[in-house]
Amino acid sequence: METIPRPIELDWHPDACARIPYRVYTDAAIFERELERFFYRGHWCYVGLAAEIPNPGDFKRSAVGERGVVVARGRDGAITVVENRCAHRGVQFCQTPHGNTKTFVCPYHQWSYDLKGNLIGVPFRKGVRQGDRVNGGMPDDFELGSHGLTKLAVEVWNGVIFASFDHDAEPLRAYVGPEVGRYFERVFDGRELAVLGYSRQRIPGNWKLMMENIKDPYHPGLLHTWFVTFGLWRADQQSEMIVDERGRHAAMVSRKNDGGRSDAVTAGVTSFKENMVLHDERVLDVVVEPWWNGPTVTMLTLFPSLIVQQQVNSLSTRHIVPRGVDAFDFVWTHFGFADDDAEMTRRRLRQANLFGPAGYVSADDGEVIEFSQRGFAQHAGLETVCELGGRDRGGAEHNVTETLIRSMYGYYREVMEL
Amino acid sequence: METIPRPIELDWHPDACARIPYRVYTDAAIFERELERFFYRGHWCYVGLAAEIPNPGDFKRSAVGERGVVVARGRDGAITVVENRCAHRGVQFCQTPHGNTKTFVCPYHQWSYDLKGNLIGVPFRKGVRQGDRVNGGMPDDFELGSHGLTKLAVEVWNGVIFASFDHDAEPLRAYVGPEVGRYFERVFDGRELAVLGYSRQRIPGNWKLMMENIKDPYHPGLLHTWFVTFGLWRADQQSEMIVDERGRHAAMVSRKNDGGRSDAVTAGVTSFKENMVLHDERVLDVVVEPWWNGPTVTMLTLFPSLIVQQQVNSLSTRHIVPRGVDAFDFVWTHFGFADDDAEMTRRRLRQANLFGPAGYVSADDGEVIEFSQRGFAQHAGLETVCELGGRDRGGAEHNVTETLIRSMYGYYREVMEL
Amino acid sequence: METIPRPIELDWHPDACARIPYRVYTDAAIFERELERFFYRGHWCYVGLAAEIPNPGDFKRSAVGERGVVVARGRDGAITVVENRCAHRGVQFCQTPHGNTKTFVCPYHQWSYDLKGNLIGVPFRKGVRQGDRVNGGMPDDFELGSHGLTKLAVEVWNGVIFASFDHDAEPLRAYVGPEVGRYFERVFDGRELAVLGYSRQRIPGNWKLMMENIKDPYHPGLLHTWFVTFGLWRADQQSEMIVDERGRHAAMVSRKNDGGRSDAVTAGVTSFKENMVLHDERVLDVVVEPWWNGPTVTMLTLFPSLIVQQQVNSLSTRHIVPRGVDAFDFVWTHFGFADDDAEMTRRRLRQANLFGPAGYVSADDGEVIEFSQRGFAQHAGLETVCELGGRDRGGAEHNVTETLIRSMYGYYREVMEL
Amino acid sequence: MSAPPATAFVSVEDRLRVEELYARYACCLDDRRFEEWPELFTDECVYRVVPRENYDRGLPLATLSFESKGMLRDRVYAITETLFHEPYYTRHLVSGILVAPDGGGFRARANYLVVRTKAGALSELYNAGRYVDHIVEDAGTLRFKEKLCVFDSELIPNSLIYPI
Amino acid sequence: MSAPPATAFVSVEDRLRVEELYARYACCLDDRRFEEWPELFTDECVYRVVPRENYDRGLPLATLSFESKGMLRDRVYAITETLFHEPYYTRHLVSGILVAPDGGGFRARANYLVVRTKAGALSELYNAGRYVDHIVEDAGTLRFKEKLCVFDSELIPNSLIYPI
Amino acid sequence: MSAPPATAFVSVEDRLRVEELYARYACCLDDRRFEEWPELFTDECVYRVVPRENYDRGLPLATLSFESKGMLRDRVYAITETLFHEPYYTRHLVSGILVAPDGGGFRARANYLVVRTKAGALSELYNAGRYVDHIVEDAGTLRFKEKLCVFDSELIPNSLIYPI
Ligand code: FES
Ligand code: FES
Ligand code: FES
Ligand SMILES: [Fe+3]
Ligand SMILES: [Fe+3]
Ligand SMILES: [Fe+3]
Repeated sequence: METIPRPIELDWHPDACARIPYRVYTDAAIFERELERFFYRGHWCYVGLAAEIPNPGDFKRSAVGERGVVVARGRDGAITVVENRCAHRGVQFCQTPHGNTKTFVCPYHQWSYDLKGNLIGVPFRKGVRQGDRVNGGMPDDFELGSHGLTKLAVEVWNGVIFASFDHDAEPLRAYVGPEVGRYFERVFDGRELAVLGYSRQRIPGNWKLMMENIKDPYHPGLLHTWFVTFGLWRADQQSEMIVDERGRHAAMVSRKNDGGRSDAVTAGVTSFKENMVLHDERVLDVVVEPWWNGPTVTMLTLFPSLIVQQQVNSLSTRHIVPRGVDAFDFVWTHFGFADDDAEMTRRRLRQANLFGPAGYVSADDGEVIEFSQRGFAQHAGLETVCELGGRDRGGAEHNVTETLIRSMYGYYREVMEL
Repeated sequence: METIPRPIELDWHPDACARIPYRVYTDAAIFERELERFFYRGHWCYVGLAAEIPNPGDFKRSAVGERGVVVARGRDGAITVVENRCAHRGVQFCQTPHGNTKTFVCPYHQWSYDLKGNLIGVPFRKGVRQGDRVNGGMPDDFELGSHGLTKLAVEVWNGVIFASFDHDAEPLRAYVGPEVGRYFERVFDGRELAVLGYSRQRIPGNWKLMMENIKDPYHPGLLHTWFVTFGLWRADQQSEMIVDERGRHAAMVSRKNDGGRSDAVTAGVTSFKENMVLHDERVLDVVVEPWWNGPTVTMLTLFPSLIVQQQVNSLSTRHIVPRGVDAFDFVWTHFGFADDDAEMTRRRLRQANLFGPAGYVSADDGEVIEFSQRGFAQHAGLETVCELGGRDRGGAEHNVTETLIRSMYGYYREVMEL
Repeated sequence: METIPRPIELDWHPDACARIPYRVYTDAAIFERELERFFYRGHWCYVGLAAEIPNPGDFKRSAVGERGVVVARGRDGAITVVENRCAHRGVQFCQTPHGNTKTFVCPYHQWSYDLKGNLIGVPFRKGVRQGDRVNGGMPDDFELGSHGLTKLAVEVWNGVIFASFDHDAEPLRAYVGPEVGRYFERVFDGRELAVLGYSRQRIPGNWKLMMENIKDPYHPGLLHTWFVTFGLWRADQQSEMIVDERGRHAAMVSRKNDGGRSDAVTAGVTSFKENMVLHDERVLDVVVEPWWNGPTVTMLTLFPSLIVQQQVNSLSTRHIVPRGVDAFDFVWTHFGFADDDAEMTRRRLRQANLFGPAGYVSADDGEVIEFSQRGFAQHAGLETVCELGGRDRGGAEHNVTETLIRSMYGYYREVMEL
Repeated sequence: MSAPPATAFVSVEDRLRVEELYARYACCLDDRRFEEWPELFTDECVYRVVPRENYDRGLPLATLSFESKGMLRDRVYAITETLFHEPYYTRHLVSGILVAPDGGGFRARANYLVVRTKAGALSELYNAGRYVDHIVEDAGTLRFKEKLCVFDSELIPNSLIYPI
Repeated sequence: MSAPPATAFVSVEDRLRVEELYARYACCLDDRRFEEWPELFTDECVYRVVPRENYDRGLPLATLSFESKGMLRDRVYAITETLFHEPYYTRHLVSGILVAPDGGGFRARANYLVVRTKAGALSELYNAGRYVDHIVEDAGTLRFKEKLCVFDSELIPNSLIYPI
Repeated sequence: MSAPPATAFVSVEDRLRVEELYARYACCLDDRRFEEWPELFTDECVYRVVPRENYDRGLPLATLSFESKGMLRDRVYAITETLFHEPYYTRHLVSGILVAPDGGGFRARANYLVVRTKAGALSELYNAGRYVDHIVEDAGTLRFKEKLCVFDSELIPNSLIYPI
């Protein structure tokens, strides 16, 4: 049921991006504006991988913001994205998660569309002849051309599919920018991808909390025992925080070390387990891949809808699909490369135990996001404190900082006019 | 939790009833006004069949809009309808779906009412004598007469019970009008009815979508394989679309044919299954009943709450009970006639496999309504297109038209002032 | 999802406290104001018993209004109450219902607090040394002192813990007042308490309905068969209705009689079962305790969050935790005294069968509250009638009255400015 | 039906065979091997899905009412070919099986719960009720001669497509 | 109670008799034949419905605590005659029955789930937990000498009227 | 896996032993005796929790994928020591167990439902699916050599901490 959200009056001190009002996580009016300005206008959203629909006629259901879409590959091999909503009387016509088809047929009255979204058939459009008269049909001035599905702009970047309801959005590569794009192309360099499977979770927190989580290099070495103990991610590592010029996208780049005790970064850290040893270490059987060129982990946030993960040998895209102001679906697509050998595939699958809704270093991210949302709900008037590493924005040469979060909110305030 | 709905500003082009804004299906403020103006004022709503409460003292729970009511038969045989809400402190006092009683007693403080809703007893009204003093009790000016249950106006038309919170509503027959009333009396001609049982479903879509569904003769031959394949309902049939003068009520009248292939109406219709044969045809063992006088199917919509179905030998009333702007309960009461022989009763029950939440030609109506609601939720600003058979309103001599839907929205806009 | 509540315009006739608009039970805006003015400002709320956290370091989760709090006993034995919300980024840090700890550590970034809520540790506050440079850390002007948990004011009255977000609230004893305080100290006279266990229910009705229920001496002898039949509570008893000077708190005090037939109070009362006998009477094996000094039952309402029950040998506190405008959690803590012998403890536990979500005289209270809420939802514009014993406020020498409810709404209107 | 006589009169083997029939029934439906479903019934059979309300009040209307294996096959055709619907997974939990001998066969009843899961949505409690069945020996195996699904969940969440 | 010893020590027949007792228990409650419910207990018996929280913390309070068949009968009277409530259907699912011999009788435990359905409403997950029971031979049949229902669902959706 | 051959080939005793293994499995998890959980597996074992979507489409990704008792022990350490989460109760309901002999051991499948209850919250339907298992004799008792939990509930309500 739609309701009118509280009018937006935040007294948010100009450029105080180091303090974020709880209200931006709980206010329905703000959320509606976010959908409008981030998900439906001027931005590109992730909808899938080209490898998921390899053949002509293949399609899969996906989402842009709260709108269902269908991603399909036409007979010409071109990928198209249309909204999953019939032009006649609004039916969400596609109910199968994925498949192969020549046309989209709406079940209610069988209006049919080609994969590009053009209306190609309307039953009884010219009426039905009965004896000497013709019954009904659509008006003479009814034009198929003006009743197609809503078509989205599409860009495919090295196998990753992005779509936008806004056909005037700036080109995708410009939208992402060179700083972060460089790391995007480090993972997606055009090699053929091999989809390993999906994980899905519904997280009862505002969608931005997940963006923050992956722009927050402070928590991994503190919340995640495995990271700090085994040195996969901790404060004493050589890291780089990269951000695009507008502050919306980011890359957290780091290099694992050997873990173990360190007065600087493990003293008094309750999640650090000095004597922890695995009974079976195959889960952490890391093998360096040539294309890494150094970093063992790169976590990209492509605002507003995508996270790209490379954690040692585990790779995934993570799709953020908002579900109201206080929840979102988080869809993981794990992948490898078509030329991985069986050994490497097994390795990626084993390391997948660290990620997803049950993962050793990510199950608790969902938990803390849920607890944050509960905290915000308790006290409408307050604000979070994001002052680690100072109060300004931009990149950093280390991970002891919340600068990427501040950067995102700098951009956020600009677009949201808050 | 009550919330303030978005103020109603629809830019709905005057008399463009061939285009319906999604907003009317999703906006809480519009829904509140619908309840007020259609369900609680100036209209008659269905609450049950007299045959459900044959004996003095019989009662059943029912609903008018979102308000619970109790329908009862008094000692004098007269049928009364009262709101299920105690005048004292608001308790929904009746919790048994049906039964037989002399009075209604509220559990909380035992205020008691007769079946007409008059307050007849208030414990300790005159206080309680203790020694020489009298403790408490109601004030001297407290009048039983001014604290009865809310009574509804009631009209029983050939065994069908209608009620209204508005005692100034025009008489029921005038409200329905002669055009549709004629078909109402074709089914309900005063014969004694025999209730066969109930089906209940909760459909996650706006209540008007079900009214539209039964004012939409376009879809049956396209969505419902059984209709088009076995000729129970299709575009090449002799049909009549009847509407009352205000456009709110309607009758879809048609005559089955033999089905099978037809270039005009089955070519390219994916739901048509040319070679489909039933392994057991008893489900379609249709026998013509004398009172049909021709039509094999008549579907009546009595705005806003009732659908009356005659589909060959299957008969039912379908009660629409809204549950917020985006859902409604749909209560089916299947019936026959007291003088049906066992064979005819078995036939009606077998044909009931076509209807209800699992029915061969109605389970999918609920599904498409759910998908429509989802489509509307995706895109607040858009509108549906109802232009089959033109853009005007009124009846038709065929079923290749959406005129009945346009007619309903003509009336809707008038009353809703939208 | 937060939504803007309907602006508050009640036409509530000045000082007509004998009529209560349904709207106060269903309007989200009114509820928000109630939270603000009753639960978060100027009032004291119950959070637990000192006996639940007997040892230094013991803590338990509790709630004040809709805010989660943690109640703890410091090393010095002093009891503190803090909001369960991290000062950094809002995480509800405490997820275990009860336990023992030296500090509170937030899982997300390990900020740590002492039990008083003072921030005592922020990882990497001074940054992390890497080679010759120091990375990140908090700004130099960051003060631990200004980033503690939200601390509540606390008062412990003979073993019962109250807290307030408002440090300027009047002292607890003055807040409760002498009239009702006298009865509070009758049960809680400083003796050591023994916690027997918990019952929890979620009641789908507005929180005030439970306050009303325990300020309503009218219903027990009518709704509850056991009370009227066995004489535990009925209209012909010697009772006293006590209220504080502001009308918000109350004590219902009464003395059991032998039950049985009585023209005055059982005639026509359907819940009275003249011939009812228990197959096993141990459930009602009442033994008078010296400290009663007469009354067999005293039911206290300490507005807005606490009910204290003494029903013969059964004792409990009942904590009201609102869950939106139309529901609340009701948490029962049954207790006895440290010096009870095994026999008395068994007796209290047996009599506990009368209380709680399944209790012979309280399961139906939750039911009628649910039915009231449903009634209110049906008809926004109406009001309840609370005129038993007149239309004025204050105490009474008997129980045939709704004066305590009127008194509460007198106070309610004053504070709510409605 | 009130509770059947003690199953003591049923041999251990027979009891386990009945339990297995229930297990296979749930298994073929939850695996979506719908075409196997009619094979668990005798040619002449009754399958009815009945709201408890109608059952208790002696009203004859059923949500689904089939009287032959042919009708079951027609249903399978409908759910796979003709009834448009959003596909969903079902998961049947069955417990409290009571068995009593009856002529050559058995009378049995059991409690069931069906969980529904739609793609991309949370699992939901879909339909709960009891089976009241007549089971017979048929060509060396046990089959349902009569199967009644009396469901408590009278308010059906939109539609009921697959067998209960 | 930690898991009992292997049921291998219990004869197949006894195990099936225990299973049947559980089936009859659920059957009589879900069929609303409440008056039969006390008959499944011995005259001297214990029936307790306990929040897991109290059980785990060693707190003695129970939601319902009965100590004789008489008290069970008094409860039946209350739910049928004196406790005003909105009627609802229950549906008990029981699984994972573990049985161990104990003197003449048996110690048993099982997981249960109770689904609640109110008239005109959707079915809802109502109460989940475990049974921890003592079962004995009594006049040629098995009866509960002690039955503990330890429930996880500590936050009860309003009220608990019928036995678990 | 399509339904296994008739369990008639499995002795009554073996069938009951398999049922008991399932009961003990649920019992130790729901009682939170996590350290006992790995002991129900053989040293060389496979435990996988797999979304039905991946399973049906032949995609190898699992939500949890362990290949030795050591990995199971590492998981127990994680859920008790390292994975921060809001604690919750689980309740496993298992039914429709089908058993077929396989070499020295058994192939089995069953339907399961896991109910989750968090402190102070209502119980919720958490995860439903089927077990597809390989069970073997191991040191005189039955253990899981392979256990697959294929779950319908693809959209996990936030996190999955404890074993299914
Ligand atoms: S709604 Fe799609 S064809 Fe009519
Ligand atoms: S609320 Fe109905 S008698 Fe008091
Ligand atoms: S949110 Fe609590 S430490 Fe960061
Ligand atoms: Fe993380
Ligand atoms: Fe239809
Ligand atoms: Fe009461």
